Amino acid sequence: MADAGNSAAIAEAFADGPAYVPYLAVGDPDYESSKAYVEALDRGGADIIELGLPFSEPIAEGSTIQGALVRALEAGMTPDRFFAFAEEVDVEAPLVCMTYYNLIYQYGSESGPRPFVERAAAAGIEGLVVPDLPAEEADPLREACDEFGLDLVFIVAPTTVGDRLDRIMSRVSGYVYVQARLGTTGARDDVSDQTTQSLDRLREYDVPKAVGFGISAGEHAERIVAGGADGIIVGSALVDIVAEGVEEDRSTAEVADRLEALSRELKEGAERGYAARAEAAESTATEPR
Amino acid sequence: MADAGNSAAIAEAFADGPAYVPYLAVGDPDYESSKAYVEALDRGGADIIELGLPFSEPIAEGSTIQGALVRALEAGMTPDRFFAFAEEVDVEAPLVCMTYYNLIYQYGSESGPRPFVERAAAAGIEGLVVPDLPAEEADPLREACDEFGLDLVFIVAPTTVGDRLDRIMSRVSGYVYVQARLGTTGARDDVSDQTTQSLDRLREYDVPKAVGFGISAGEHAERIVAGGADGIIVGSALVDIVAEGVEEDRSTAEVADRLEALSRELKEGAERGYAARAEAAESTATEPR
Amino acid sequence: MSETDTPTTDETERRRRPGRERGRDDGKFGRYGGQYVPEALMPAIEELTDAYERYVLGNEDGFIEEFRERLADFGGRPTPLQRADRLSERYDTEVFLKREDLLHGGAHKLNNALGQVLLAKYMGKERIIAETGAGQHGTATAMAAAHLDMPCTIYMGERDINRQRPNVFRMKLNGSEVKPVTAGRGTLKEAISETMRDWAATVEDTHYVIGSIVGPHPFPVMVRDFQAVISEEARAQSIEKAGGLPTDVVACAGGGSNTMGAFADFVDDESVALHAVEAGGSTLEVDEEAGVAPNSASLYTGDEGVLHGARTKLLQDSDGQIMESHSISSGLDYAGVGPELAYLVDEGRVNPVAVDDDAALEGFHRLSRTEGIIPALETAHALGFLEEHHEDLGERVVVNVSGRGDKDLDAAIEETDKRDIDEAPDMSMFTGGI
Amino acid sequence: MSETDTPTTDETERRRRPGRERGRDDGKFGRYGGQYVPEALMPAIEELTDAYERYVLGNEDGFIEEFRERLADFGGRPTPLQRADRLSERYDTEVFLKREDLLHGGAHKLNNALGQVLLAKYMGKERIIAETGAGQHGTATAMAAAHLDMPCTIYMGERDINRQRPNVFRMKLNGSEVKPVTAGRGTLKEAISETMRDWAATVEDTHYVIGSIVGPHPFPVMVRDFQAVISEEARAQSIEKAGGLPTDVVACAGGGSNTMGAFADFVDDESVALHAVEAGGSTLEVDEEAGVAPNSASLYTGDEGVLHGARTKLLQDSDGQIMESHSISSGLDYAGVGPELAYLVDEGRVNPVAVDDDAALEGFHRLSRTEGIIPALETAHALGFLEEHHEDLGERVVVNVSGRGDKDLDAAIEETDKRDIDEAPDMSMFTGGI
Ligand SMILES: Cc1ncc(COP(=O)(O)O)c(C=O)c1O
Ligand SMILES: Cc1ncc(COP(=O)(O)O)c(C=O)c1O
Repeated sequence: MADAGNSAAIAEAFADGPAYVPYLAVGDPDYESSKAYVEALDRGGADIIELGLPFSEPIAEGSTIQGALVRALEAGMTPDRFFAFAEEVDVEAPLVCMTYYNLIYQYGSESGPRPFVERAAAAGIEGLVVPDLPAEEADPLREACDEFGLDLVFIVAPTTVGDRLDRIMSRVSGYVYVQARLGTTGARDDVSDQTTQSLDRLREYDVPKAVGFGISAGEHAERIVAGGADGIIVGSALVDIVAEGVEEDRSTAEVADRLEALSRELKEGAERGYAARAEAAESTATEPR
Repeated sequence: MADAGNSAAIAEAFADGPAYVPYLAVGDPDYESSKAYVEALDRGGADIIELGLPFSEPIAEGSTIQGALVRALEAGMTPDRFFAFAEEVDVEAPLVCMTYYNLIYQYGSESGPRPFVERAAAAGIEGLVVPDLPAEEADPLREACDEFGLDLVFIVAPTTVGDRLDRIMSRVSGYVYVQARLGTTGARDDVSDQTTQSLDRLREYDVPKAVGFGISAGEHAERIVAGGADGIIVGSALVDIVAEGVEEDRSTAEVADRLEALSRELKEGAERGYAARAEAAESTATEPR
Repeated sequence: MSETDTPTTDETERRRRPGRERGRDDGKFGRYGGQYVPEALMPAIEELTDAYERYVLGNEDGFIEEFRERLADFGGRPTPLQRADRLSERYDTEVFLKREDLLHGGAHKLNNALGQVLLAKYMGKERIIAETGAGQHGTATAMAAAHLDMPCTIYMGERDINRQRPNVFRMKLNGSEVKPVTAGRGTLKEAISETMRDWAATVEDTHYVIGSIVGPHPFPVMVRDFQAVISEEARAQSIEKAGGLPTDVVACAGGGSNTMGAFADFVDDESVALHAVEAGGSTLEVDEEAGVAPNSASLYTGDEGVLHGARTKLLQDSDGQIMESHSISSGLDYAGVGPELAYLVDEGRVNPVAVDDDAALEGFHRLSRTEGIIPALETAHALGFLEEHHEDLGERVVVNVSGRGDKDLDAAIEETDKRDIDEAPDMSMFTGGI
Repeated sequence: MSETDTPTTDETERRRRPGRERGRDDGKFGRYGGQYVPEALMPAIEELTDAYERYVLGNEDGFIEEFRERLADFGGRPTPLQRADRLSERYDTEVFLKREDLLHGGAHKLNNALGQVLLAKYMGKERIIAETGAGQHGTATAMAAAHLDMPCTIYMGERDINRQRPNVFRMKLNGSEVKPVTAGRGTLKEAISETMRDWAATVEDTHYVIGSIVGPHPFPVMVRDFQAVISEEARAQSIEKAGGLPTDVVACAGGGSNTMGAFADFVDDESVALHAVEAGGSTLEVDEEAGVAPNSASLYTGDEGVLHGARTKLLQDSDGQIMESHSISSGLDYAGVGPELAYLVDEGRVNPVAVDDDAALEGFHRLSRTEGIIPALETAHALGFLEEHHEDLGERVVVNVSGRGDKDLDAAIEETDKRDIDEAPDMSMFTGGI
């Protein structure tokens, strides 16, 4: 699996055991706190960290993440400050930038995605997720990523099948972001059947599968990984902690602690799920029928 | 001239000298004051008194008289109270009822104008003026008037010429109401050329010509009678005094005095005009050239 | 265009049938009609009668062609005859809507206003006056006057002005002067008197555009003839679309102009039942003492009398004083009705019906919700009739949608708030008005 | 009917000319267009593309006939092409008005809403959603949904809801649910995101009716094809009425649906100049710092970028963040524009122009006063262009009157109050609103 991508660090993250992939919007609610929060994720066991670069029209996000992006924008987040953040933040996990295509396209003086990717690479970003960029329009970005050694992650939905799935999977690298259910991001309490079906559908593709959308607790993480996921992506549940911190006027340290704690719970859940899966696989292997 | 009509008293009013024909709305602002006011007109020299029986939609009236009719209606005036008023009021001048056709048409149980005219005659009314009844529609009322000995007065406008004039003049009795100008009732300050032309046009018809609409002072009256009118009809200028009395909260006696005074002025003006005309006629007669 | 063009010869013939000729010669509809106006207005009325005969009946100088062309291009005619799918299903009969709500200005009123302002131009008049109550006729007249470049003054009661500010603004935007009438209660009645007063003083250069088939001859026939385009189109459309004449035509009636407009071309088709739906208000009982009829059902409950220049059916007390009428819809709130309708009701040709405020409001919500057309509250009475009487109707019913309801949103909120109406939306955010 | 019926063969042929085919196959207009949407929406968009090709292009199951019939009967098509006598005189050129203001609902928006709701029905969808800013697209969609008996939810920013209560009430009367969007500033942008969010979760049974020629393929071509009826009629009417093609076609442009609707059938007529008039707002200068463009002239001043699913011209800062746009008319107040217009501007086929708030407001008053038509403030920009550029135009100019101004009375009062406008009426009684 690991050699499917450009980024060794990302491949590494999936190499032994499930990857816990948390997401936060950079600059939410301000630059410094945001740094503390991202570092807390790292301490909490993140294998990869997705950093949201806020765009003014985040059509793919649920209201939780939309709120985070608005806060970050209002606090002055820009692509350049984002890159500075990536350079400054003190974490071990590889960083993936999640943003919308217009910001990538407009960056720098030259038109097209290349300047953005070049700068991202320089800032130590290992991969990109662009929720409004379809595979059909992705070739220029794909090329730039290959040139600068970044992975390009795509999202597949429960409804992504047949040709579309092939088209996406032929362009993906690093990992595929498996959308757990229809709808946009937002923390929910159950685990969807759609997830299982998606994972089944993706079995034949040789790239790590990270499931996201709606994961909010260790137990969910466990079930999803037990169901076959190579990693879990968690956004809204973490952003909720930041939002609550703003509302309740909590200290940065307290919010960071909570983020770290939830991260630990999720990571442990994922590991439990992984262990369960391994066990099940072993028992099937030893007791064939 | 005098034998053109049904009512001897009306004929009499024009018999020697110009007729001063004042108008008030009956019941304005209340039954008792109204009686005092009408009696004041009589004392002031009225030769005929036009009593307005208020109708809810007085389309031919200016805003002054419209106001009077609204006050009278609000104080409870009805056709039956109107007739009672005519019976009770203590005046020498003959009474003419001015009202709209719907009230005449609806009166009594039998449909048509006859019951109204019968009742009017019983109350001592000598004539009727119905501003919204055209000559073409007047035959039933004309018949009833003839049956009960009332005159039926018609209004001719400055624009009434040719066939229309003939049609009206063939139905008129008592006197013809010469509208001094276009527009509806309301006191004005000048004397219109249209008046002179109307009087010229009417010269050939053998019925007294009373000019109304806008006469407000003795001097006007004088000029109009000098110009050939057999009488003057004054409404708004008198109603203004009543309205002012209401506004200024004057006593009934004071308002009555003012009505009497203006009446006297108008009557004297008319007489001066008559004298001037007689003089002019004499001088033309004695100095033919 | 095809609807009005195709049956041209037919139409010319139809325009000579008794129903279309009625009243044209002498302004009489049996005992009703006439010219009960002050003598000062007679010359104007005679001049207008003459002009009506020459231009409207005689098509002198191509008046009719110009009128039709302007109605098409400026007004948006023909208006569709639309099958109402869900009402048809609900009542198990074919229901068609004649869409006068799509006419420029949002109601049938423009048919008449444009005709009269154009006629005034042919007559060489230089100024237009009109009265208005709720403002529908005033806005239609102001539009027509702007279109034809005629100065225009609209009289409107002061109280109505305060209740209908958007319409006042629309008239002013179109360049009309809106003169407040402060006399009396400051409503339609007083505005009519004031307009007559203006006309009496200015007849020579001014035309008074009356807003319905009321008033002295030639207004009732002339307004009917201008509005008859509704039934001319509807008749041809019904034949073309539905394969035959309607069994029933339903229209609301205030003064009755959309009513006679929708009926005119069917009057001689004896198989077609004609239903004039009046405002039943809150009740048909009257309060003689206060001179108030809490309805405006003059055809259904009124007596013969003379009002605003014509003999017709009226709401009046036993003395003959005109009663104050009432309706949820200001356009139906009038104590009289066109003399032609009074006649046709006496003859048994037109079926007069009263629909009360509640049923009208339900009709308003029903059409809005099920057909995507928000009707005027006036029109809503015709829809209330459909709900109450559909079992008595034939298999092909045409309802005249005389106007759109945008003007009535405030009234609808206020009135819906007082009632419990199934088909109304959740009104909570609108309590207290828009 | 005759206008659309007569040139049928021509029309079929014209619908195959390059200008009409553009974008149909792959959703690309040169570098513009595309499908920049979250993967979850892709199946819906592919399903819609397929349905568009089958029903709209292929006329499967007689979709086109039903669409045209409903547009005629329910919508009131054809709308007239009216000669504007006084504007023609003023500018010494023939000015014709394409009267989309007469369409049911009062704007061109219904052409598209009815087409899409009908298509959703053909696709077997059971639910309609739409976003709305000022409420024009929302009311059109609510009407179409009621007419076709489809449950409908409209997303609207909370702030817009409070500014546009009459439109909210109209949608509710038509049975639609209006869902307030509280995120962000509570305006159109947030409503679009929220509607996309709903769609992403409900694609299987729900169709999202986009309100202009924006968004991912197939929306830009599909909305254009539904709106193209404007130019199909106008072209035939101009030939019939004025004896030839227009020299110029003028339309305002927000997203650009009335614009492409008015242009579509003329794009291949090289002699016809096409003018897209954008809102110049208070100035064309932008405030980079605040991320605010006090205009919405994305064609005239914008740069290429990706917004709401398509690559097009945008108002954005140097980072690529979308700017807040501004205009006196809420319907033009959008930072993007249809990709097809962006392409046609780059090709030099369409002339982009900006008209500022002042000139638009003057245009609003001018048309109201001189022609008796109160235009939407959006349309008023096209009229402002006429005043400023009439000397550069040919002898036969068609202006698309995209909507009526009844919805804008409050805004007109507020904005007129701040200025000194010759053609405005005395506003004293309206200060402070209606
Ligand atoms: C929409 C509408 N329908 C009906 C009427 C009633 O008038 P008429 O009975 O003359 O058609 C009005 C009057 O304003 C109206 O606006
Ligand atoms: C009357 C009118 N014209 C124009 C527009 C602008 O939209 P578009 O550019 O898509 O035609 C709107 C939008 O609401 C509108 O209501």
